[in-house]
Amino acid sequence: MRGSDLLGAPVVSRSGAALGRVLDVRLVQDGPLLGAFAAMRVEGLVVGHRRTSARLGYDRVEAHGPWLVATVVRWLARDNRYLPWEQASLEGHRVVSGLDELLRVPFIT
Amino acid sequence: MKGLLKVFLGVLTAIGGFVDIGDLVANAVVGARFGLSLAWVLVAGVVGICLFADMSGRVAAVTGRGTFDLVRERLGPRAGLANLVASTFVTFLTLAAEIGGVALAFELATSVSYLLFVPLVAFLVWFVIWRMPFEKMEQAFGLAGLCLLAFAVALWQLGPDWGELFRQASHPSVPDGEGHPTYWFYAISLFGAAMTPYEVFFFSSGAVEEGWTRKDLKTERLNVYVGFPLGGVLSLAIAATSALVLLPQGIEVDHLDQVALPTVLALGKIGLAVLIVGFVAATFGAALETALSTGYSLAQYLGWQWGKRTAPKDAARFHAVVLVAVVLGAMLVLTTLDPVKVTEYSLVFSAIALPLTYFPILVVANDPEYMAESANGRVVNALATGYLVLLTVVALAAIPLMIATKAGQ
Amino acid sequence: MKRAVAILTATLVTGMVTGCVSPSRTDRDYELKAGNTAKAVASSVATAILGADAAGRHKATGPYLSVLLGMAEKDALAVQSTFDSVQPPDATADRLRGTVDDLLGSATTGLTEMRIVCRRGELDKLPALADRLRSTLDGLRFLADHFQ
Amino acid sequence: MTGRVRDLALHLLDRQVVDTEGKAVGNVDDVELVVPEDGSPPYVVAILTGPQALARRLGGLLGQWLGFWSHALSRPDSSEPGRIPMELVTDIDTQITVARTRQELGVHRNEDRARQYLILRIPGARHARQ
Repeated sequence: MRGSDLLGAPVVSRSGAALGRVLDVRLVQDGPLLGAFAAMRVEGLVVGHRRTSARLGYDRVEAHGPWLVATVVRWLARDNRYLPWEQASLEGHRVVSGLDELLRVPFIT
Repeated sequence: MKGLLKVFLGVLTAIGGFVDIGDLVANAVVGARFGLSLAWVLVAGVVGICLFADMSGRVAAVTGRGTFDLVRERLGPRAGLANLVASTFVTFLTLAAEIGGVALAFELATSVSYLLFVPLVAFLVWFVIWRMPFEKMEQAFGLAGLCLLAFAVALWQLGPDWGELFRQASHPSVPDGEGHPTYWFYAISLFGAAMTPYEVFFFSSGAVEEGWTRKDLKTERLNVYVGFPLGGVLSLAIAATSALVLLPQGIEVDHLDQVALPTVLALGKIGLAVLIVGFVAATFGAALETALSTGYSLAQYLGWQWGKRTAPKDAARFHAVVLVAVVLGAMLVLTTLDPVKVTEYSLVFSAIALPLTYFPILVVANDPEYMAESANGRVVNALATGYLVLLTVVALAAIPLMIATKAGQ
Repeated sequence: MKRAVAILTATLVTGMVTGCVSPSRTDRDYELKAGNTAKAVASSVATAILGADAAGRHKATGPYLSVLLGMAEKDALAVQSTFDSVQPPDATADRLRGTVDDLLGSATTGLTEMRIVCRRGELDKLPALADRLRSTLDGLRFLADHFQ
Repeated sequence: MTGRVRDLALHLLDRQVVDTEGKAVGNVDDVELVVPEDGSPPYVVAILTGPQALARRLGGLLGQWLGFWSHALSRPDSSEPGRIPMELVTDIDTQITVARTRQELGVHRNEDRARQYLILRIPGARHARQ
């Protein structure tokens, strides 16, 4: 599987309601050892409708940016939600969510 | 003295941005038509480019990353590609124009048709990039470009009523016989030219070429605050000399020879000789800047090894792109397309590239993961946000105004 | 002699401006074109005169003046041929065309003479030739001012 | 024990990869994930680089166009993108460092071509001018 298979994939609930698309994939570096480092394993998916809102880096606590830009980007990202990987299953090109109500996106600290 | 030699990256960048062939003529056109009533645009442009060049240079010094690297990283591959296509097109058109510009300057010195010089100029541009060390290159062309200060000397020799000039500059108004759309078209052209994206591509990549680190942030700042205001002063001097000499005569500037006319009248043959050296240096410098920027932005978008510092065999695709750009540029000029007109139309593509270039710079210059304690301060951020809004407005207004005024005619 | 022609022209033109008021749509267009043409050629002539001034005071080199005068001539000829290709709508326009053509003719002839002399290296002769163009310049400016 | 948290698009994709000599290898155009049989979460095993990988991320007509050309140009070599196993990665920061030289990684065939057919034929290509 490639990263691009996950990014942009539609996310639906079990009842088939559209929840958005995968905007980013949250990784935690505690997987199996690969060389000197632990592998980065998938922890969850950031789900939303606006592609640019995730990759500008305003969902990190310490990123402040110019006030106006930060405010606008955070406003664009207001509907972004988080789907923990254990609640997600891949069906074809779609991601099916085990939760009907997604979680708030946790800040990366 | 050694410290002074370090400012030439900024000087060369600014000369390539402010007094390249298109701007040499545009500043004279504006002076001859609008007097100094558009001087405020130059001031706004200088402040804007200082802000963003400083950010891009700071990011380059701290992280070793060129600007286009950041563009792709923050905008993603698609929007990054849109910017790449638009800005490479502007940069390439400008490169073609500069090759023609150097040839036009040679024509002024010899009266031999500029077209005959084009192949020679193209070869020299490529050769300098291929063989001349980066520092030597920026010192040689930056220093020779200072010959354009002849415009300032000429202005002083013409003995203008300084109070009147200052009044014109500080109380902008649209002169009689000129329409508001034309005035605003030129305002946008000057502003866009001052902030043209290849300046930050070149400046930030040049910072990497020079191996600047966090320790060189002072040098970086010095480069920005010496280089770009100097470019602005040169532009103003050109506009002022033509406002004094050509405006009263109702002369519409179309050619490089007319740009030189006020200085020739004021300073004579020596002034002319110095000016031609300045023209050659500035247009040649701009040709180097644009040729390198084409390579820098493409290589950075695609993750290729780039730079003059490495042997060409280790940055093969980068050098191949530069070579191809120079050859194609020369061919474009040889079709007898007017080099000055070419730069006027590149404005359209510039408009798309402006916000897409400066937005990622602003975002990364604030990113603590990259910048740590060198991130932007509040004042810079407030100003830069204002400029970003302005740039977006300019980008949206540029194309309708260009069509409405038939590019300022 | 040329000065006399110019003064006569100017008087004629004034007469036309004040006397014949028939601003039909096409007529007005033609007048505007005439005005813009005059303005553009006036710019070329003024450039050449300034160049000749520099030559007279030994301030400019031969190659530079050669480029300057060559460009001025080329521009003026281009404008002239564009204007000549415009169809004058009526008899009034015909008269205007005649006036403009006279001025354009003396302008381009004068510019050509200057270019030839310059390329022969006889820079000293330029100021005298430039003086002969001044009346033409006045005529062109007059037209440009009235039909803008 | 929790490891460092990163977002794929924000921290990994589109970043510059450099080799042990500090030379550019390519961008992170995509990543390869392995899905373990036991149902535990997928993890990143390799960085993919080169136009074939980029084409898929661009998507649309543009992606197809790039994919077509990079495929056509890469023949008779494999049309798979360059692959750098995560075992070789020594640092992930604003750029990603790998513990091999560009030659050893062999992920930049087009660079080799540009060098072989154009650049090395011009005198002076072998020397850097500081």
